[in-house]
Amino acid sequence: MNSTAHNDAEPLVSVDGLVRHFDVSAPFLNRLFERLDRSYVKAVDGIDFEIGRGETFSLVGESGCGKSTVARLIVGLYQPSAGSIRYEGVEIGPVEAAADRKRMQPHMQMIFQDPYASLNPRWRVADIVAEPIRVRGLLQGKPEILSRVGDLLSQVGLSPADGDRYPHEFSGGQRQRISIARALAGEPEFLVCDEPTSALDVSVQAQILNLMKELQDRLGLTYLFISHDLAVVYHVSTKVGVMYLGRLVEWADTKTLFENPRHPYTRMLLDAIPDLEMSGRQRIPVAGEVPSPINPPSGCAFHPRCPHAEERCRTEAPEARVYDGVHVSCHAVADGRIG
Amino acid sequence: MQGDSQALLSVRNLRIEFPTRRGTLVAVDDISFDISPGEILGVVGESGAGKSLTGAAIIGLLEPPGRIAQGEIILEGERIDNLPYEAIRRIRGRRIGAIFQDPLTSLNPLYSVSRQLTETIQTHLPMNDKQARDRALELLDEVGIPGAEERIDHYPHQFSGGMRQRVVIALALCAEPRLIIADEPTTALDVSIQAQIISLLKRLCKDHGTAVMLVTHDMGVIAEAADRVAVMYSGRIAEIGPVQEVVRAAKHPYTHGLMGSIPHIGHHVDQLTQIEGSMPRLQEIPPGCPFNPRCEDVTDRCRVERPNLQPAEHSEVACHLFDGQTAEVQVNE
Amino acid sequence: MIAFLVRRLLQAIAVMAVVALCAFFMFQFVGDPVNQMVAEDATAEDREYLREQLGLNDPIPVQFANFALNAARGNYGVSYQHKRPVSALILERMPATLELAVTAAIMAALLGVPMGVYTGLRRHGFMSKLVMTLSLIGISLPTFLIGILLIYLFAVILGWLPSFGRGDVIKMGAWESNFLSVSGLKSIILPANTLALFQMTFIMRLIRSEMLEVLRTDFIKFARARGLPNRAINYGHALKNTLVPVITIIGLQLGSLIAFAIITETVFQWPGMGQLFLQAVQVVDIPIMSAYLILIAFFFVVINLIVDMLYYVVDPRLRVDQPAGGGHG
Amino acid sequence: MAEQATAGPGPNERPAPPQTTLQRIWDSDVFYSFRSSKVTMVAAAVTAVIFFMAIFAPWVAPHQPFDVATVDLMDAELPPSWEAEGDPRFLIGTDNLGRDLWSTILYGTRISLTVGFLSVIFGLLVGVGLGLVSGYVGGYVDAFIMRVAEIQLSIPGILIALLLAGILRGVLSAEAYNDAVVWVLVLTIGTSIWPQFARTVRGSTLVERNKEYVLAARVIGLSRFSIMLRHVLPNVMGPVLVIATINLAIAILSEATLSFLGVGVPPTEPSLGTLINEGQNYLFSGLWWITIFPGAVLAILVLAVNLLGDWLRDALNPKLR
Repeated sequence: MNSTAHNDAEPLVSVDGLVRHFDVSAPFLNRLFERLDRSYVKAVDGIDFEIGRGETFSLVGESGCGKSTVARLIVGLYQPSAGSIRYEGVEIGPVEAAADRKRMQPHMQMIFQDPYASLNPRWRVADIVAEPIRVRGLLQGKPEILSRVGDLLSQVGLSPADGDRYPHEFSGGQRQRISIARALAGEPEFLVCDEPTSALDVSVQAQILNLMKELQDRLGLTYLFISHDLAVVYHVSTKVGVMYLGRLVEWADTKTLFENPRHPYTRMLLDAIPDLEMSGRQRIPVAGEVPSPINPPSGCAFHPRCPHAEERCRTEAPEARVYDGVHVSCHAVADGRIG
Repeated sequence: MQGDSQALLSVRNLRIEFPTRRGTLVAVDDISFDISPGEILGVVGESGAGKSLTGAAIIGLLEPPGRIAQGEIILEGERIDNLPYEAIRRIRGRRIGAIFQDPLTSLNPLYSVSRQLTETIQTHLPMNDKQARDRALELLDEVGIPGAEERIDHYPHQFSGGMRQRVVIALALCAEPRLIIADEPTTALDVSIQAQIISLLKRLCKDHGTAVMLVTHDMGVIAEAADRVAVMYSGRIAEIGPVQEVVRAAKHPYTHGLMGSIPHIGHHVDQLTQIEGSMPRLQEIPPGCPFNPRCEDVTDRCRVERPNLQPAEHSEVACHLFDGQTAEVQVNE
Repeated sequence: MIAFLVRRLLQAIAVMAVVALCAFFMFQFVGDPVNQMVAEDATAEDREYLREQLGLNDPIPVQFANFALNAARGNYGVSYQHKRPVSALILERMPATLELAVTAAIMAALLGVPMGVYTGLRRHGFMSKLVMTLSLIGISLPTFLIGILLIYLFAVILGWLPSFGRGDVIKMGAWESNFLSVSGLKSIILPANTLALFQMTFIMRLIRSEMLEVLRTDFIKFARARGLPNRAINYGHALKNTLVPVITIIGLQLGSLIAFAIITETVFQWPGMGQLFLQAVQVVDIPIMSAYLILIAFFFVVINLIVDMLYYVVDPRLRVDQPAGGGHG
Repeated sequence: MAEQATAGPGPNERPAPPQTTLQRIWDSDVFYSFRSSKVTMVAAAVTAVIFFMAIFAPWVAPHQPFDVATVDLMDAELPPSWEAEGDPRFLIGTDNLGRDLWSTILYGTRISLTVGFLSVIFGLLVGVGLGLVSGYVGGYVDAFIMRVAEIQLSIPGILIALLLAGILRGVLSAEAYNDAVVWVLVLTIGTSIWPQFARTVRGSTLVERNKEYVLAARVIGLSRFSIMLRHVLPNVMGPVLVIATINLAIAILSEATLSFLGVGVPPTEPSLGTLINEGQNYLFSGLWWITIFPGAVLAILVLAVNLLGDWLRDALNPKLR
């Protein structure tokens, strides 16, 4: 872990006006003959947030809201169309380019969703876990690397002897542990976790969540946690951001957000979760579906589904405003119509 | 537990096997349950517990080499697991409908929705083209597709995910079956759409008196929709009973652990309750109670003797802790 | 739709241009056309005069433009070997090849498609296994060997059918046909069978594997769960979904029939374009080789365009341009 | 490590002890499907025998068919030894030049196999390389490579081979052509099969490229080249193996066909195709063995290789099981 003096108040990661558009235009001739314009998926359309050291910041939202794109932008798998990502105050570009990215990259690692696709099936587990050590040249010599791999495997609850096996010999939960061991091998301080438990069964999900929490406490890790499951997010996070169609509609402390959701979309999401308590509460059925991010609604993208929408919401995109530490982008909240 | 006479569907000692080169795998092992008319039975379990196979066996769509090795499936008093192909085909769609997980792949991309609907209607009901189309329109209307008149001639790719699942439900309802097997009907959908589809299913069942076997891994969906729930583990039923009782006061140590491992909004805990290990692969199911290696209350007896379902309060539980008298249980606790 | 067609047309033109370029370079770099055309004792002036006449001293791009223009007009120069215009030679021989290829194609499709469907549906049946085994033998026997064996059996041993040539052909205008005389009909049996056999096994195996692929999909499973009769599932839902790949491959196969005709024509001494081409290759008769290349490429491009248009008929996902509607409500 | 995580897997999860590589192969599904298919085992045995005899032809063959000193024209056109006029020295007879047919076939198979193997290796190297680059790099590079492959695929291989052979005949002198004929055949046949490799590898690469293990390698900071070579390549080799096997059969057939058509191996050092071509002329005079035996060997060889290819395709494609 690098020991440069940080200002504790300074966020570890800060994201400013981050935008990522994907060009999905029809081929040139179609545009010519069918009078189509270029079209873009506005996967991430201008979002800002900060992650403090040691925090778990979660991004939550329905499929296609752009949460995974944010994760990939931060680890440099995509290049931002606009905006900046700063790590310890240093602006970083994509993985394969800028020198700053190269310098900061080792501090971050990623854990992926699909435990079956995230490990190379042709490699032994020991080689998989050792890869970051070899690539970064953290240790020299086969025995040193092997013993470090053994340590890492023990840390995630596997046995050092498992290094000789191939991924297909493990269950989904065990594979996810191997993924975590690989991520830890690079000695990161910041872990980006893209739906790390959504492919797992609930009982295994609990094991992985517990493991992640334990590692965080022990190694002082900072997490960016991507999920569509509000209950999981509630359990793991210190702060939560809610995304809708490429925008961050609300972000706040976990407790505040869940106890007192302000944005109508956050309220709707919370309302849609099946009620395990069976309190018999009357739920308002949620109307409509998420529109296509290629052609999002004008103004506030949520207005077609919003019970509080009025004329202004259809034309003008709301700015994020801060209310008692809660960042909300909503005209109705701003006008005090709801809140 | 209902008597056979009232049950719409009754599964008796069902056993499903997969012959492989390393021996025969028992994917579903001696399970029995009933579904009453109009009832929603949730079947919950982790992947590989055998819940989907049970559904497939009931409609006679087990994929070879899987086969029913033992047991009976009785629909309205008639045994259907040993029927010839043509007879079971007539039951499918007519008396038992089905809904699958992924609405994207469930519909034939080359045919319009109207063609797929009318084809199914005319297979089972004596209707001419006009009548079939009218019925198709009614169905689309009923499952909440706005502008059915216009959208009926569209192709599946022109519908969104949630709308497609509504079309799939309409297809399952074509001939007003008494029972619908819904295999993970909401898993591929977003939370907000999930809620819509569940409430639609519930409404339709209430209106038509259709029973549903709702197969899912999502306890939340079960809690929301089901009347009774069967919890499956390693091809067996661990616990079956009214949903309130199973969710709030789980008896089987597995169900108990499972409920504890689900995070809840509003109850902050530092660590989730966790069941060590994971469900054994089919070829590694231990003798005795399949849950014994992960169970905290394991006894020597659990390692040799398989527990059978026995009544406990309003539920039935397959656990030696609940053997015989209820009194003993209380002593143990 | 228009955009799609225009793009395909542009691609077709690009392909033809590339092929023409290849053919042109054959002229440029393989042998000296002047040497082929003048007498042994021609003087240097004669040669130079001919060079000038042929435009061989022009800049390369100009030469290529002339070449392409001539090719488009059907003017491919004079064969070194036959000393006759290539276009005339090819036109003369085209009917023989086309009759052979079309007969074989029809036989292959008529037998191959139903057999493919059958073996796909009854994967584990005895007949299916038998047919599959036979088909594997079919694709393992080289075409020329099949031809030789057929000749040996039906011409040499049994003496039922002629072993070579077209028999009596009857002229209808410029077209000489096999189908109007008994000996012509008898003559085409062996070569057409030879040519059809490989194509038939190929089509059959393709349709079988496509059927198997489609029968595994969820929508077929869902169709079964709705209780649709097998006939509707197999022939309505499954077969239609195999059409796109099958059309593609059959289209391509039509072209390869023309190429395989080279072998068949050689074995049966069938006086078609293939034989002409093969002789040209053996004596490096560049004008015929390049003309044949361009002709075949043109043939492929046309088939590909037809195939692309058939996609539109089959697949609604290509037909309808509207995006998926959200359906708010 | 002192702080062993509490979240350990249960005892029932522990898989069997690690196997040796040999055990792993023997126990693998692929090998099991081999062991359980008699047809495949026979095909493999036949292929092995033919390969062996071809490789060791100089030692296995009873005669030296290309040694002019040992060939006697008096022995020409002898039928197989079991026929009335047969000669016990020549098991399956002699050809029109008096060469022992059996020995000639062994040497011919050697040439056919050499050309077949080299062509496939050539097509494989070019095709896998271009396919990998095409799939992983994408963009214009991809578009260009794939257009070329498509155009070439739409023209039958045999036609391309014939054209290339014709052109090279024009460029090279007759002598140089005959000296280089094996390489010419390898080049022409290899050229006609590379697009299949390229397209398949590209397709698999596109799938693998977006799999999370490749993303993980990128996050770790591995270079593009290492990712392609160390991560993607091993995972796209399955279908390559299948195509290689099936194309070995096709390449052998192509060589035979080209030689039969007279643009392949010359009669002085004949391949199976050349032998069949030569023999064809004598078929009408009743000298059936000169054609039939080389034809049978060719057919059996190609059938065996095709059977292996079919098996491999099914064994590596778990969906079909």
